Formats: sequence, C-alpha cells, structure tokens
Amino acid sequence: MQPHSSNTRKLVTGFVLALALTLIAFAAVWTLAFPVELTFGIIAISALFQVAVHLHYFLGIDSKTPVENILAMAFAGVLIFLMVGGSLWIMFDLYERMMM
Amino acid sequence: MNSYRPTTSRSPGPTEETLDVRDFGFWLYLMTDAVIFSLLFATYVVMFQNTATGPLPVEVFDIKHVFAETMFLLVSSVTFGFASLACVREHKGQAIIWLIVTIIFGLGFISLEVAEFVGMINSGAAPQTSGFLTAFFSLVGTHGAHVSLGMIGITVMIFQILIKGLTSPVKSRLHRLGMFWHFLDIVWIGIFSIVYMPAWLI
Amino acid sequence: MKHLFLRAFIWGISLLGLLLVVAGCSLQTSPIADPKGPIALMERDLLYTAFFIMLIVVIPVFIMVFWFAWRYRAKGGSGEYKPEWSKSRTIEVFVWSIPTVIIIALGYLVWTYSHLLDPYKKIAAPENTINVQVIAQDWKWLFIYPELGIASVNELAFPADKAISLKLTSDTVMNSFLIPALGGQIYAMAGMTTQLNLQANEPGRFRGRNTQYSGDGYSMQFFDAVAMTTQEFEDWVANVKAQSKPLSTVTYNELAKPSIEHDVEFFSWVKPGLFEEVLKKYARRPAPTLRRHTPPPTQTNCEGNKPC
Amino acid sequence: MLGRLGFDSLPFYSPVAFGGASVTVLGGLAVFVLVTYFGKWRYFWEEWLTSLDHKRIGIMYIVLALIMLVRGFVDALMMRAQQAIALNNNGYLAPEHFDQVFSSHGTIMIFFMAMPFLTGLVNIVVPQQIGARDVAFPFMNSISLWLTAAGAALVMVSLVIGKFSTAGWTGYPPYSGALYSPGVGVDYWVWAVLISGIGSTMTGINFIVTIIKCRTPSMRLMQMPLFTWTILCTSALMAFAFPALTVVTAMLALDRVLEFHFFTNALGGNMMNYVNLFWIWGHPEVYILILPAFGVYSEVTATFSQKRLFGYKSLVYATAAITILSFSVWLHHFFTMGSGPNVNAVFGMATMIIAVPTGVKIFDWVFTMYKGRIIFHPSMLFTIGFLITFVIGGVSGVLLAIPPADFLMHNSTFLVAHFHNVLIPGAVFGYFAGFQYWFPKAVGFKLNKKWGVRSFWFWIIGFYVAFMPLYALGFLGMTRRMERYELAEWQPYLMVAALGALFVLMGIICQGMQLYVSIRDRDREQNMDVTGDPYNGRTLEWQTSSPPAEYNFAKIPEVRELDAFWDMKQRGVAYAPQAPYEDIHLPRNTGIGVFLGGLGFLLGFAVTWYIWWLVALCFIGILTCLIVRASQDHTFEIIPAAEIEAHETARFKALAEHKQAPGDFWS
Ligand code: HEO
Ligand code: HEM
Ligand SMILES: [Cu+2]
Repeated sequence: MQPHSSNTRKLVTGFVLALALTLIAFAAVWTLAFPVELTFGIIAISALFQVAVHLHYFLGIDSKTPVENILAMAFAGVLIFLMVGGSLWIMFDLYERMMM
Repeated sequence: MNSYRPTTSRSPGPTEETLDVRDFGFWLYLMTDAVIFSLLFATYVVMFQNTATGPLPVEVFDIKHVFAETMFLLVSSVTFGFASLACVREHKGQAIIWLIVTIIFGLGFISLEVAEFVGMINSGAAPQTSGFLTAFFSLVGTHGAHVSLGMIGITVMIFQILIKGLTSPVKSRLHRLGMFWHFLDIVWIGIFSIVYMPAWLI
Repeated sequence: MKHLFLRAFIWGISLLGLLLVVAGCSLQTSPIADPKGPIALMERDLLYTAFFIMLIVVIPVFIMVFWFAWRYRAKGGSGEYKPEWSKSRTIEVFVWSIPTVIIIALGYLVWTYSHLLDPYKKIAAPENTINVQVIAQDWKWLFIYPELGIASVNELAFPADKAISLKLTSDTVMNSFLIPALGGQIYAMAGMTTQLNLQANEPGRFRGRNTQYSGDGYSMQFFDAVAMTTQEFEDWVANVKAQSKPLSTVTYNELAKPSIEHDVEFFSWVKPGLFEEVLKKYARRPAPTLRRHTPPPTQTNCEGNKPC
Repeated sequence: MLGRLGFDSLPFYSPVAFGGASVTVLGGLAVFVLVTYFGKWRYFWEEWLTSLDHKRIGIMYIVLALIMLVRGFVDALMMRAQQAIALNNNGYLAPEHFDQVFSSHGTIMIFFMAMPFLTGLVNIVVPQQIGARDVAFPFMNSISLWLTAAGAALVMVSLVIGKFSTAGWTGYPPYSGALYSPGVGVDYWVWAVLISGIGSTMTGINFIVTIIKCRTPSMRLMQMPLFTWTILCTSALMAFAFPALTVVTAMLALDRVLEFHFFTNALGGNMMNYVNLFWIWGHPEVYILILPAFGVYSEVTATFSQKRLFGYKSLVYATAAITILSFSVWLHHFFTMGSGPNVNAVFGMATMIIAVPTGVKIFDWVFTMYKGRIIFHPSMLFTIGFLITFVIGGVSGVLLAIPPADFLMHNSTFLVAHFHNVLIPGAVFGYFAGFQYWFPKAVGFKLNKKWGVRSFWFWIIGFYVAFMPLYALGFLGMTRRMERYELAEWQPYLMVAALGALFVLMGIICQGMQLYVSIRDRDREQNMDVTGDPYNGRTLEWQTSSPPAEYNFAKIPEVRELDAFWDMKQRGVAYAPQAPYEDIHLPRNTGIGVFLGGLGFLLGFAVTWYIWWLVALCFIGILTCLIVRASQDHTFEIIPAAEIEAHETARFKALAEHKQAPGDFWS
C-alpha cells in the first residue's frame, strides 16, 4: 500500500508544486498578460503538470506502483482519448455541416 | 443441489491479501469514474456555445469565487494526506483531527459551490435555461455530489477509527477513501481548466 | 417412419426452391436491386462489389466447416487424428493476411466512395438542379420549392432531367429521409439542416419514407417521389399554383399538427423564409452579434463614435 | 402522495395488455404460492438469495436469463404475428402497443436475457477455470445480481402498472423526451437500464480483478484458458463502456424529470450527442455479448474435437484487438446523421478492421476441428451452426460498414436481419452451447442429449426461416419498427418469417423439455456426473466435483501448462491425494445485496411515478446499507481443515468406486 512510501516532506512538496501551478494558471487568466492563445497553452500545460503532481505526490503513483494499476490507467487513458477525441471530432464536424 | 456446505463458522476479518485486491478494485472503479467525468467534459465542450437565449459563460462565472473553491479543495487534499500519514504512524488522535480539518475544508468548498449555484439560479441562469447551463450544472454538480459523498465517507471513517481503532481493515478503507478524495481534486483541475478559464478568454 | 422423413424432406426442399425462385424474381425488381437513379446505382454496385470480394474468404469457410465436420467426425470419420497438433505458422500467416488484404481493398472502396457519394455533394450545375426544402412533420413530409414559391405535402415532384438538391430539417422528432430507388439517406433534425442530392434516370414514381421511428403515425409516413418529364413538371407546377392555397405562418402551424396518413396537398404560395423560420424556432446558439467576446472585425476602421 | 400513480395506470385499456399483465401477475403469484406451500422461503433466503457463492449467483443469473428469454420471445412472436397480417390494416396490435412490444423485446433481450446469461456463465466457470476459490468481491457480485434483477423487475412491472417505453431499445431523443413521450414508459426504460447497467459495471470490475489477482499463482497469463481470456476482455469492456450508458441515460432522465436541455429540440439541446454517447456504449456492448460466446466456442471445439485448440496465441491477440478496436467504431450506427466523408470513411474503415481478428478466430476454430475426432454433443452442434451462420451475419455487417451502402440499408429490415444474425447464431448459440456444456458442472447431472439435439435443429432452421426473408425485405425497401404496411409484396416474406418464429418456438419448447426430462431423471446412474469430468475436459473447472464444493478447490491447483487439467491427467496427478488440508476462508452470506437490489427497484419505480418521498427514503436506505456493510469487518467464515478432509476423502472414495473412468460419458 502506498502510504508507507509517502511522508510529510513529499506531501508538502506536492502541495507547493500544485499551488504554484494553480497560481500560474489563475494569474495568467486574471491578468490577461499574454495573448489568448498563449494563455490557453499556459492553462493546458499547467493543468497537465498539476495532474501529474497530484498523481505522484498525493496518489503515490511511482515506479513501485503495481504494474496492473499502471496498465489499468493506461487502458483508461487510451479509451478516454478515443471516446473524448472521437466525440469532439464527430460533434464539431456535425455542427459545421448543419449550422447554417 | 447436494453441494457441500460447511457447518462451522468462526468469523475472521479480511487478510492483507484481500485488502490488496480491494485496492486494485477501487483503482479500477476510479478509472470508470474517470470515464464518466470525461464524457461529461466532452458533453460540456460540445454544448458550451449552446447558450440559446440564456447568458454566456463569461456572464455567470466569477473568477475569485472559483479561485477560493480551488484553494479549499487543494488544501483539503493535503490535509487528507496528513490524516493518512498519521494513520500510518498509528497516531489515532492526529488522524481524527486531520480528518475533521479535511471535512471543514470540504464543507467550505461545497458551501461556496452551493452559493455559486444558488446565485446563478436566482439570477436566471438555471440548468433549465440553456444547453450550456445544463451541461455546466451537470458536470460541476456531479463533482460536487462526489465531494459530498466523500465527506460522508470521512465522517464514517472518523467513527470507525474512534470505535474500532486503527485496525488494518480500517486503515485500508481510509487509504481507499484517500484515493477517492485525491482523485476528485484531479477532476477539479479539469473543471477549472476546461470549464471556467476558457470562459474568461473566449 | 423413414419414408415419412424422406417425404417431408423432399417436400421441404421443393418448397424452399420454389420460394427462392419467387423471391429471386420479386427481388430483381426491388428498389435496391433495380435502382432508378445514378446515386442509388453506384451505392448498389458498391454493395455488390464488396459482397463478391468477401466471398473469397466466406466460401472457403463454408466448405471447410462442412468438410472437416464430416471427415473428422468421431463415429465413422476417415480423417487422421492428431490430438496435439495445434500450431502452424503457414496457416497463421494465411488467416491473418488474406482477410487483411481484403479489408485493405474494401477500405480503399470505403474511402473513395464515401467522398464520391457524400450526400452533400452537388450532382449537377446549379441551372440543372432544382432546390427543395424538406421539413419533416408528424407524420408527413412538407416539400417547399423556394425558387417556385410553392409547396407540397407527401409528394416530391421534380423533372427527371434535373438533379434535386434537398435541404432537410425537422419540426418534430428525429426523422430519416430515404427514397430507396434513388438512394441516399439522411436524418432530418430540428434546428439543423442536412443536405441530400439525388437524381432520377427517367420519369417514374418511387416510394420514399421516414425510416426513423417517430411515433404513432410512423408506419404510414411515406410519400411519392415523382420524376416527370419537363412538360409534366411544368403542368404540375401550374396545377399547384392554381390551387390558391397559401402557406403562411398560420396555415403552416395548422399543417404541423400531428396527422396520420395525411393526403397529398399543394400550396400555391409559400411565405418566403419559412424554412429558416422553422429552423430558428430551435436555435441553439445566440446570433453572432450577441457574442461579447468576438471583437467586431470592423472595429479598427472606426473612429470615435462615428458609424462606419 | 403517490405521484402520477392512479387507477388509470392499470392495464384495462386493451385486452392484449390486460392479458400480458394477468400472466405476469399470475406467474408471480404462482411462484409465491408454491414456495409458501412447500415452506421453502427460509431455504431460498438462506441458501440462495443471500448467497455470495459465485456458482449459486451464476445459477440465479441464468434462471433470470431463461425467464426473460421466454418473455422476450413472446414479444417477438407477437411482432411476427402482427407483421404477418398487418397489410393495409391495423392487425391486432394498436400502434402504441406494437411500439411497446419492440421496445421491450430489444431491451429485454439485450439487457435482461443476454447480459444475465453471459454473466451467469462467467460466474459459474471463471473462478474454477483459474483455480480460484471465489471471485475477488463476492459481496459486490451479489449487488450486481440484484441490481440486474431490479432492472428486469422494473420492465416486468411496466406490464402491469403503466406502460413501457415506445422509443425502441435505443431510446433516441427528442422522441424519448418529455415533450414527445410524456408518459411513464421511457422512465421505466431509463431506470431499468441505468440500474442494471451499474450492476454490469461492477461485474466488469469484479472479474478484471478476479482474473488478474485471484488466479492460482502458478498460472501465467498465457496459460489461461481461452474462455477466461475472453472474459477478461469482456470485463474490461463492461467496466469501461457501461459508464457511457450510465451517463447518457442519466442525462435523459434529467431532461425528462428536471427539464434539463441535453437533448431537447429547443434551448440549446443537442440530440445528436445522445446518439453519439449511446453508441459509445452500444457498440462495445455488442462485443460484450459476443466475446463470451467466442470463449465458449473455443472451449467447446477443443473438447469435442478431442484436440488442442488451434492457434491459442492468435486467438488471444485477436480477442485483445477486438477489445480495443470496439471503442473506435461507434459512428457506424449513424453514418446517415450527416457527418462529413472523412469522418464516415474513417469510422467505416475502423469497423471493417474488426473483421480481420474475427475472421482469424473463425479460422482457428475450423482448424481446431481439422484432424480432430469430433463428437456431436449439442454444444458442438451449436458451435458448428454458429460457424456457418455467423459468417453470413458478419458479412452483412461489413456491408453496412460501407457508408454509402449503409445509406441504402440503414434502419431497414436488412439491418434487423444483420443484428439477429450475429446475436442469435453468434451470441445466443454460444450461451446455449455453454449452458449444455457446463450444466453438469453446475448442478451435478447431465442434460438429456436427445432433446438438446432437437432444440438445436429447431433453432437453426427457425433462425434461417425467420431472418433470411428480412434480408430480402431490406432490398424491397421495408423499414424496421413498422406495425403496418401498405405494400403487398412484403407480406409473403413476413409470413415466412412468422413461420420461422414458430420453429424457434419449437426449439424453446424442446429446451424446456430437455430441462424437465433431465431434472426428472437426474438420479439415474448414467445421468449423474460422479467424476466431475464428463467430457474428458482440458481446463481446471473439470477437476472440481460436480457440483463443486463451496470452496471449489481443497488445494489451489498447480498449473504447468496450457490446458492445465489435461496436463495433470497426462502426468497422473489430476486426482492425487492432497492432504494435509488447511482451513479455508470464505465470505459469509449476507442479505444486504438483496436489500440494495430491492431499494434500487423501489428507487426506479418511485422516480418513474414521481413519488418523491419514496425516492428520498430509498436514498437513505441505500446509504445506510452501504455504511453498514462498510463497517463490517468479520465478513468471512472459516471452514476447518478437518471438515474439508472428510469431504474430500468421501469424494475420492466415490471416484475410486465409480466404474467409469473420467470422460467416458461419450465412449
Ligand atoms: C453480437 C452482436 C453484434 C456483432 C458481433 C456485430 C458485428 C458487426 N457489426 Fe453489427 N454486430 C452486432 C450487433 C449489432 N450490429 C448492429 C448494427 C451494425 C451496423 C449499423 C448499421 C445501421 O444502423 O445502419 C453496422 C455498420 C454493423 C457492422 C458490424 C460489423 C462490421 C461487425 C463485425 O464484427 C463482424 C465481423 C465478422 C465477420 C466479417 C465474419 C467472419 C469473418 C471472416 C469469415 C473473415 C473474412 C471476412 C472478411 C475479410 C470481410 N453492425 C446492431 C443494430 C442496433 C440497432 O440499430 O438497433 C446490432 C444489435
Ligand atoms: C428468437 C427469435 C427472435 C425473433 C423472432 C425476433 C424478432 C424480432 C422482431 C420482429 C423485431 C422487430 C423488428 C423491426 O423493428 O421491424 C426484433 C427487434 C429486435 N430484436 Fe429480436 N427476435 C428474436 C430474438 C432476439 C434476440 C435473441 C435478441 C438479442 C439478444 C434480439 C434483439 C433484438 C433487438 C435489439 C431488436 C431491436 C428493437 C428495437 O427496434 O428497438 N432479438 N426482433
Ligand atoms: Cu456497432
């Protein structure tokens, strides 16, 4: 079980990282300091990093995690990619062809 | 059916092995929940322009409010982490205190969310107003319902720790509840990045 | 007893043969097998081609199943018995590669024909095309001829030497528009427009219908698509115009009420923009001017408060 | 107080509806009276309903499936009768009634016949095939069962109180929305599907974990029997596809009850997204139905060809490929919605790719028969029937996967023929084969062979007669879901199809006879399965006794090879004495699963009828059940080694005394 490998330091590190990433995203949106496209990029990247931070520091995913858990996550990832990607492609294509 | 049935029944608890199996099962459950959320996200993205005669996203979202919600949830994730640590170190009292702190932050988050929802509905932006609002309330509301369920779970665990002590089944349940709680925080990252922030940019 | 079985068997087989012959004959003239327009013809040929390509693997499967089941039967079979034989590289290569090759061939067909037969693709030049706006209602079809300013219910008339270009929407639940003999099928949905382009080879009367279940009157929700000679079509238009029955918003709303087995009906005048009006009833998105956050493109050229 | 519920909800509006309601009520009453008369309530409750034993849960699933098969088939007969006569007249079913019939037929056959059937087989067989004593989560298993039963009960209740949906098994909005379907029918459908769907998600998770974590430690993945492999993939599909169904039905419920705008015509709803989300689940679902059948065929061909399975590795890879691919093709159900040619073509090609691994499987079974010694046990007959007939259905599927060809055939009876052609000789024949094959394992005596063979012939002939005409009708331009029609040239075909349905009826009657005769003669010497290995089997489930002891294996088996039990028999260690025995932990029975199922049913019923106080009570009840269960630690019981020893010694003694050697049933 994961708790054995986690400790206070790890938690605090995770918290600081997550906080920093959140702040970056919010600051970018709040101040509108950058062009819109760039802001979108910042949001996306900090969100991805923050998900990684949460997975590692809070959920304790690391190289010692059982391989079947990682596989399950990868499988879910692939399927979510197919479902969400497919849905968006289909639906926006339909919108384009039907909204006049 | 003449199959064999045992007559004796002493009643042991689960072994470490069964607890390990439960962790994997719970992990799979989280993955299926992730599918649910991702489809709600996809639906939101498909529908967020369908404002019909209702308000636009930017008119109903308040960045300060969302920031506060985010902070509450993030902090509660860490405090749950501390509860788990206390539990590993067999500090019963500390574990309970951290769990209570977690509930308080969770409550903070939920009350902010409820306030947001009520405010929107009162200002004429109810889920019945437009496709966009339907999708918004359903996605964010589903997350909120999960958080509420998590808080009920934390309450139950507090009582279990008080009554049963930090036995291995209790610890294992707390561990899974922690996974659930951290998972919800990850979903929230998606919500503020995909639902709220683009609204202020587009 | 034996005789009984034999006789039943012979009867069964002859009956089956008879049925197959009858079926075969009636199928030859079926709308799918005997299409009346170029689109349907291409679709049918595609169907047949794909079917024959697949026979390459399907026939061997049939033969092998019967043959092996007979030859290796436990009681009286003549084949040799090799209980441990379970691997063969050669066979594996064949069973993976032959279907793959066939699927690649079919995939090529899918790609080219999906583009070629895209229902949105115009078939003929604008002057050789007649435009029709189609509205699905409970449980009938309304056809509006925007250029002629007329409309008809449950009868789609068009000159056979022109292509028809349909724009479809629905004023009720989801419907699906299909004229089997002319091919092509597309959904009609409220608040959206789909398109379908068709053509007939020669004058004729074809059955079209809604294929998407829509409630009580669904079974009888069919119409006639009539391809006419140019002269016939002109007469038809003149006849419609002579009806002196206008399709205004009021009469439209009356028409849109549910009705089963609605008779063919003609309207000599149609309120311009009726189709768009029906579409707008179900608008999903606000008009572009409402969007605060798309900066108006002309903004930069304007000075102060002066209109530009 | 009672929401929308009132006296007018009772089915006095038509004699046919009243008849259906009466049969349902009387059937339920008859069961109740019989059980009470024989004083068996206690027995049922303690030994069956509250059981967490995977084999008993499996048997209960199959009983449910068989009952629902009959119900679904009655619907089918009614439709066939109606369409045979309804040329230019209304037949004997009013439109609205006919529409309930096809909706309930589709819903029941998919959710409450096929799903419980396959889940039942999985429950009985998989733990034994992998040398496990139980599933990973026995309690969750019980919840799954009772949620499925709750869904089925909702559909049955709709016969008596209110009406069922008329929106088909796909429930497309806006027709299924509150505006166009204001009654309770769609609500029944939504909640039946939603509740049983949650059960299926749990089954999926349960069996993934069981197969991954609870296998005997010596069994490597590539030594798992093929049925287990297909179930691993099926479970993955269940766990990851059913959430989509949960989402989409919940959205529809929100639209209907709270007036949300997910799929409405107006105010920004988008019904296309329903179709999209529904088929994200719907397509994987058809592979959930077929993969377990593929697993059964793999076991059956090997056993009754008395030979190793040909191309084991290919079969495993093909199964895995189908699993992933099945999530990438769903758009082929709505080529005609208006997507651009790029989208249509990509999804069309993805669909076709699935034909390759499926074809590989077909060939591998054919080559398993090659150089074998084929015994025509009923399950082998069903397998051969499948091999021939499924190919036809598969080919028609590939034709439909070509978008421009689908424009001609979408929503036609050609499509109806396609899917029955893959569902009946594909999925259902597989379940029947598995039923015939594992029946002795589950209950300890064999099924009568003669009636089995008869039922096979009726089913296969009936299938061809009932569904081949529908392919032709597709060419003649007949659409699906028609309660009447006006083209006379359709009628002969429809009459033939009705005749076919009567053949199938004979097949079902033969199955009933088979069960009756087999149960009647179960105590005859030659019918008892003393050895537990009636067919000289190859996989581990044949090592246990028939029926297996509650713990399946006294000692967890040691696996060295594929076809582990065969290998043991070859090495002469299959029945080696296993002392010393050890205590075994097994889960203790609990009624909470039954309560949860009951509450689920009540919840669905209450929402359907807008009885809000009851909804609240149900929520509280469910939460309470969950909290109570989550606070129980001592949920296991111990079977002491001495008892196991006594039982096993008795079994070995019986084995030794038994005249026949294992597997001699057929020699
Ligand atoms: C168990 C159920 C099941 C199975 C296994 C399948 C299998 C397939 N299905 Fe079918 N389907 C099923 C159940 C349904 N399908 C439907 C609808 C449906 C539609 C939509 C049609 C429409 O709405 O217009 C398409 C395009 C397909 C395609 C396919 C294909 C390509 C396969 C393939 O998997 C088949 C693969 C098998 C083959 C091909 C035969 C063996 C292979 C050999 C011998 C090798 C060589 C072959 C080639 C190289 C081609 N299906 C519907 C309709 C739902 C509704 O609308 O109500 C249902 C219920
Ligand atoms: C055994 C004999 C069976 C017969 C005679 C039969 C007959 C029918 C008929 C007449 C229809 C309506 C067709 C139409 O829309 O015009 C139908 C629909 C359907 N059947 Fe069957 N069926 C049988 C078995 C099955 C089985 C075993 C399954 C599933 C495992 C099944 C699944 C369906 C489905 C999903 C529909 C579509 C329902 C809808 O349109 O919403 N059927 N069947
Ligand atoms: Cu499909």
